Amino acid sequence: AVDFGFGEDQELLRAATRRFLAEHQSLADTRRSIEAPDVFDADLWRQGAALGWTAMLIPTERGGGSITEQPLVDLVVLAEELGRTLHPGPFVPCNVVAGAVARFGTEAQAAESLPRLASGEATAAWCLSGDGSPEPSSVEVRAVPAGDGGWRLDGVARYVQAAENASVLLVVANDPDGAVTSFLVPSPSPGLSARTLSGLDVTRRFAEVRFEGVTVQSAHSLSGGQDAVDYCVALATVLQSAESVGAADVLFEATVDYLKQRVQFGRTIGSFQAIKHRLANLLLRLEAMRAAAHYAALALGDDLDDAAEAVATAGAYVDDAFAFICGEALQLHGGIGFTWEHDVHLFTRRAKVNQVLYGDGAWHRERLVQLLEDAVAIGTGTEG
Amino acid sequence: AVDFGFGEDQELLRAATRRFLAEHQSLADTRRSIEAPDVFDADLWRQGAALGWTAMLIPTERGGGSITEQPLVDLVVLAEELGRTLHPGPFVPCNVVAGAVARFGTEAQAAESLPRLASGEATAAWCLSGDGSPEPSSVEVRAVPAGDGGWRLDGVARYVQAAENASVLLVVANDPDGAVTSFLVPSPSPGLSARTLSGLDVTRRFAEVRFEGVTVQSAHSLSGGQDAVDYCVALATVLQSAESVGAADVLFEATVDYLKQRVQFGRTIGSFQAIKHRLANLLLRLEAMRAAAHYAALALGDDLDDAAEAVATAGAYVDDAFAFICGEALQLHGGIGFTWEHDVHLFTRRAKVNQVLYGDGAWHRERLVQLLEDAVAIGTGTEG
Amino acid sequence: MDVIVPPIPDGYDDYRTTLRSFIAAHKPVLTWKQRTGVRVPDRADDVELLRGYVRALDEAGYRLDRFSVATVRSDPYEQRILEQELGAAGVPHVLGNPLVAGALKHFGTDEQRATYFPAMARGEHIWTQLFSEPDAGSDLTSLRTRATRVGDEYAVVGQKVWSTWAQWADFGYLLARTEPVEGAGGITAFILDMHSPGVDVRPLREMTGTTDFNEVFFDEVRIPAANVIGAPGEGWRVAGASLAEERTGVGGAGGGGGNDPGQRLVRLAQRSRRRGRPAIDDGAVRQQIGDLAARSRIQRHLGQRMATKAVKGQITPADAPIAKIWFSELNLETTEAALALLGPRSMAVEGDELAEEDGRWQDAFLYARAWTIAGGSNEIMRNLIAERGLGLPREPRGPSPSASQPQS
Amino acid sequence: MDVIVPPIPDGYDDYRTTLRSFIAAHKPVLTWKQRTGVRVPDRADDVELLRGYVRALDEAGYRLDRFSVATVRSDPYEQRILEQELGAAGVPHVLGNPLVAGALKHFGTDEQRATYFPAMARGEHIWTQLFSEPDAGSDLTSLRTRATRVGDEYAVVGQKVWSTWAQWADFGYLLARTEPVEGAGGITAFILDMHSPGVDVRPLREMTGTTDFNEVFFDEVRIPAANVIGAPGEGWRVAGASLAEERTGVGGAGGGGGNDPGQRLVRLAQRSRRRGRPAIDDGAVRQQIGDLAARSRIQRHLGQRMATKAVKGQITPADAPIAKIWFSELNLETTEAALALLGPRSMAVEGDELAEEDGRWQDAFLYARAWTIAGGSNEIMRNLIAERGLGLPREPRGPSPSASQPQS
Repeated sequence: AVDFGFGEDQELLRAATRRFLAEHQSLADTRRSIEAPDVFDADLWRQGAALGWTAMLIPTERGGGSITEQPLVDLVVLAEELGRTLHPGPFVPCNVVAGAVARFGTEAQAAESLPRLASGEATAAWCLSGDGSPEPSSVEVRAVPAGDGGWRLDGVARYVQAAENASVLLVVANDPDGAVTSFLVPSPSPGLSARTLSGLDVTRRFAEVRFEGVTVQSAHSLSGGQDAVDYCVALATVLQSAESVGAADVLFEATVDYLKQRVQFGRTIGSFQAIKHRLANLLLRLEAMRAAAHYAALALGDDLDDAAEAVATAGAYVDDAFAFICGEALQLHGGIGFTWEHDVHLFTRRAKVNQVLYGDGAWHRERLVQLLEDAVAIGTGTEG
Repeated sequence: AVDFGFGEDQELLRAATRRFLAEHQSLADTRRSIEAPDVFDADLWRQGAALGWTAMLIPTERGGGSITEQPLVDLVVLAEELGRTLHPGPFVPCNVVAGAVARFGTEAQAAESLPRLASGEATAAWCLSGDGSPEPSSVEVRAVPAGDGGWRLDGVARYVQAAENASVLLVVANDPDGAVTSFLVPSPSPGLSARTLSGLDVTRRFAEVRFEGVTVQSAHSLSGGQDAVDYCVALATVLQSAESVGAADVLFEATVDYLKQRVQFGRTIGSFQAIKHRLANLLLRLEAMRAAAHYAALALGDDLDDAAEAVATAGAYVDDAFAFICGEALQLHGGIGFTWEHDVHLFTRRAKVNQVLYGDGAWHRERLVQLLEDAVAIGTGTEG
Repeated sequence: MDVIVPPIPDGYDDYRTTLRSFIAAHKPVLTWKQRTGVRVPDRADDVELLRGYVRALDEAGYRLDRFSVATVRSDPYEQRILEQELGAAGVPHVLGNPLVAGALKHFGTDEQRATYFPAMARGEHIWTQLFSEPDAGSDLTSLRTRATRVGDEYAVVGQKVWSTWAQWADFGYLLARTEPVEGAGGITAFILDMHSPGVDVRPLREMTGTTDFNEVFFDEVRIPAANVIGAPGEGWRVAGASLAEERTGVGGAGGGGGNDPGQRLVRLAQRSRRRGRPAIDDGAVRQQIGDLAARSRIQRHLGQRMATKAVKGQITPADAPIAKIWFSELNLETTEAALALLGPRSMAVEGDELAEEDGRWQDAFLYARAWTIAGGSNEIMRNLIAERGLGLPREPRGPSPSASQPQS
Repeated sequence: MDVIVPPIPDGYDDYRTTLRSFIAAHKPVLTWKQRTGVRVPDRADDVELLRGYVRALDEAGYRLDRFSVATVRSDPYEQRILEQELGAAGVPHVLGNPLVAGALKHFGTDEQRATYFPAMARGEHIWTQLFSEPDAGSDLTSLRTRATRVGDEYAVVGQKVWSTWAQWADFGYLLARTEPVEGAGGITAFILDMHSPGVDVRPLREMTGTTDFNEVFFDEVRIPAANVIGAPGEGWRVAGASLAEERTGVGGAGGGGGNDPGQRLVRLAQRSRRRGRPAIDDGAVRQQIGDLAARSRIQRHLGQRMATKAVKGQITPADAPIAKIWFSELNLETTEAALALLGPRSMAVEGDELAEEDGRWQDAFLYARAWTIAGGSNEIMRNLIAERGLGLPREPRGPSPSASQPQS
């Protein structure tokens, strides 16, 4: 039976999350936090964790637990809600690292890091590459075997969210044979440093993370090699897509409301047909974003045959559409939308960064074409 | 002094051409001709030639003569007017061949072919390549030296306009050393055959032309090699752009008129703001098409420093915009525009073919980027 | 969430094999060339061959549930195999526009169903839909065709457009105004015998060069009162259900199936060349295919979302228009991309040896505007989304519909 | 046709060399960081330094004709060199919004010109433009700011927005309603002393994070009747000329010059990487740059066309809006393309060592909406094209402007 909606429990989760955020971390709170030295509020993060923000991909015996049999779909509900307030917290990296450890980590690693992530006591950051792209050739951290069976990491990872607060970093590194491995590096560690960037998205902090002879034990490496990295990229793409859906949704609603109120030439702006048609176009994109993000979560979480295509589709479409909606929302707000005090630029900045994080639209479109080429080569239709 | 308009004499030429076409070769006449076995009317073509349709690029002493010192701008006036009636005649190939012979031909060639082209007694066709693209690697006619100092041509040229009526073909061929040469081949010639295609543009005829051991004398080759081909491509791009401007202009006018008349929901459709804004967007593109085409004619004709960029700009923009205007015109006409009896599909078909003839938009955009790369490499700004 | 369609279990191979042989044995060889979209045979002898084929299927018990009067549903796996094999056969197995089936199912009388369903399933009755009018576009509330009650009959005067199959149709599913009031009230749905005196069907040649739509004129055409579907004045509700189905249908067409547009474009780009190299090697081509393929996948997901909302009773007035716009614009862009990939080769069309797939892409490009214009133009769809979906103010109407002149 | 600007003849090298040294010697070192667009210093000391620089230029005889009262035009080649060198200096040489100069030239009195032109040229008077209002957008016919005649003075009440330089301005070029009639009649243009009591300038921080525009409030501000430009009620004509100039100006900005957008993007693509290779090798990148570069060239040609039409008196109401839309949308798309080329690097902005060109592209992207919204939003421009250019029916207004509430 085709059921492309959320279940009752998921709707309860959504309502609870929305209530919590309205009270403790509304969009207005996000705006206030951007002038603070750090956008991260450890207390609030722990409260959020208590509501399950980092628990879904973590097994029950490690302090986690999902709402339904589809933990990734549960997470999509959370991501949408957090997106609505442009939540500044490390939701995506914490879940990516938790998911990676749960799937590719050892028992010891899981025991060490997952309970602390689940409780919100610790947060994680994900050091993907030197230029922020998921392209394997972009990895700029080198792992060289150290004498004691451990590894020595040197190099740099850039555009790493929330690195300064993280207790654990998941670091993608190349070994001398060119093989790629993900390491769990505790922070602080000797030789490890992070510099927070002056960033376009003022609601989040990203860092340049340097590794200068950072030593890690062999026991700190994840299995899976490139597969583990690909899984992380897929997780990040799905979660960020859902976040963008939530953000686009709230901005769209606000724009429609504004245009229903705002009077010009003696009429509400929303009564002008050219404006109405543009709003219709935005709803079209928003619904498409939603359909793409939801299906990607379902397919990745349930390991469907077309999971890779589904993730690439979300990556190819969602964030570009989010940025388009932001541009139109700004234009339709007119002068007021151009001011610093209005929220539309906060959405715009978030969208511009989501567009380029974890593979931009072009990267995912290319990926989708590669998958299509594979299907054509082996003669796989979607018949039957 | 900057003067980007047409002169008085050119406006007189425009008016005279428009009058002639209204009387003898209106859009309605074009429509009638499409059901005929051949769209070409030799009598009318001679009358047009008497009005200068093929004369501008031909020297006075060869029976030609331009209206002003800027023959290519004169030709743009004609091309726009012919475009307005979707004229089925071989205007572009005749002028391309005339221009090429005038510039790269010998005295004997000029004496032989130009007077007949100028008078309209003969028409010409241009055999550019095997796949219709101006890419040098697309040339599929091979020229092999024959014993008598002449050449033997073998191969095929496709998407050749009006080949069946032409008395002379300008054929681009590769010799065994890989050098490219343009040959003037009389038609008929032994070994030469043309097959008329079932074509998307029903107002013109295009052919596949085969060369099977066609012999031409050495005296029939043009100088200039690839430069001559490039010049022909540039000429064709400019003339076709101007034709597209004229066609787009008349279609746009007809669409605006229709929408001012047509009533739906008790209002003229043209009173709906969403429609108004779309028409505004079309005017924007139409004006841009015009500006691009006019400047390209000026720059190519006067050999300005940026002639290549100007032609690439017209090629990159004009025909794609024409096709866009056709699509919108059709949509805005609604059901009536979808019928065979309505003219909008004739414009659509013309536009789709102009988009891909003589280098499509992508080809010209690529060309423009190459020119920009050259400019960057030698540090040429547009300063000063 | 769950979108998994259960795979066909073991034990159905025989059914499929037998069916396949049956189709192979009975499938007619048509003179008519089939093309993409809702296309209609242009020769009477082909229509007769098709009627024979459909009758043979029916007699052999190969019946699709949607044209069945039986309330017992057939084996769903057999139904799925039947849909697959009939679709793969490459000739139509539904003759005419079947939209009326939904109307009769929900609003018809038992007698109507008993009369028309079996004849439809047998290919005996071909139906056409008589909704759109030249001046109303797809604004059904401003229909002008009138049906005036005269004793036990109605007398119909007016004109319809965009009717597929009307030139071969036995019956028409007609909407006409029975009360001279504005708007949705006063519209009634009828079963019209197309052979009635006063019915004048004029096939329209479209820009594709083919004849798939008709204008239909009514000059005092008589319809028995018993041929009303539902109650008089209820036509708006009857049509609403059908139209929603049509929009979903339009939205669903072209996606999925054996002809995934992404794969089609990849294959086309592998066969085409750009600047002397395979077009598939060009980054711009790859990006465009990636974009269209992603949107084609999203079309499927929009359909899954809408189906789910329908089941849960959460359909909004924006849903069907969104699906319709999404499909029709993506379809148009896909054909435009294909023509661009073909380059100058796109100049050679159907019947020419140089034409790719005998000109299917060019025909599909020209036909694409049927989807963006017919069945409610995309401009009307955007109005519906804005006004009924988002609650924005309605466009003011002009003084009154009768003040304007009918035109076509 | 002729678009050739005659090259500067020999014999002007000395002029250029001397000027260049003069500029080098007098050009102030500012704390303020300059950015693309119409940007305004954020520090009073920088403004004073700029006033000194402009005064020094003026005293040395380096004067641009457009701020001159003299009717004799200077040597055109010197003027061109002056424009070039002042432009290349990298600091502003025109302080404030000079739009009023055109108004005074055509509509001002000799006395007004004698008073304001020299002071403007010397950097002594900084001007701001007070046209746009929060509820009127760029629909000047619905201005609400009122100037009521009281003896020899007018008393002004109201509010303006989008005013650049207002926070440093000595004088304002004000449009206000002197007759309480609707529409264009009854609007008057004024010279307003910005230091008058009741003028309240509130700088606005924009989404760029910088402060380039202001709101200006008037609470019973007195203006001498002698400060009317032209005649009372003629403000619409006065402004019309100025605005057409501004739209042309906006349309002209960003094109040509030493910073050809096509070349800029090529250089950026050469420095950026995509999938491990130079981005310039990517076909999709090349196509996008080719498209933007072509449209950037067309922007110049649209300008040439418009200039020619102006000379011939053939300007239509669509021309300036077309130029404005073309420029502002191309500018926005160009910045978006640049951010896409930068990829994740676009996340690092001004002040960060990873930022490309110290974040100029991100700032330009954020600022780009000033061009699509201010000076008549592109939506208003499309209305103008459709209604005044194409003669399509006007949008109906609401009941009356006074029925709606002012809001911002």
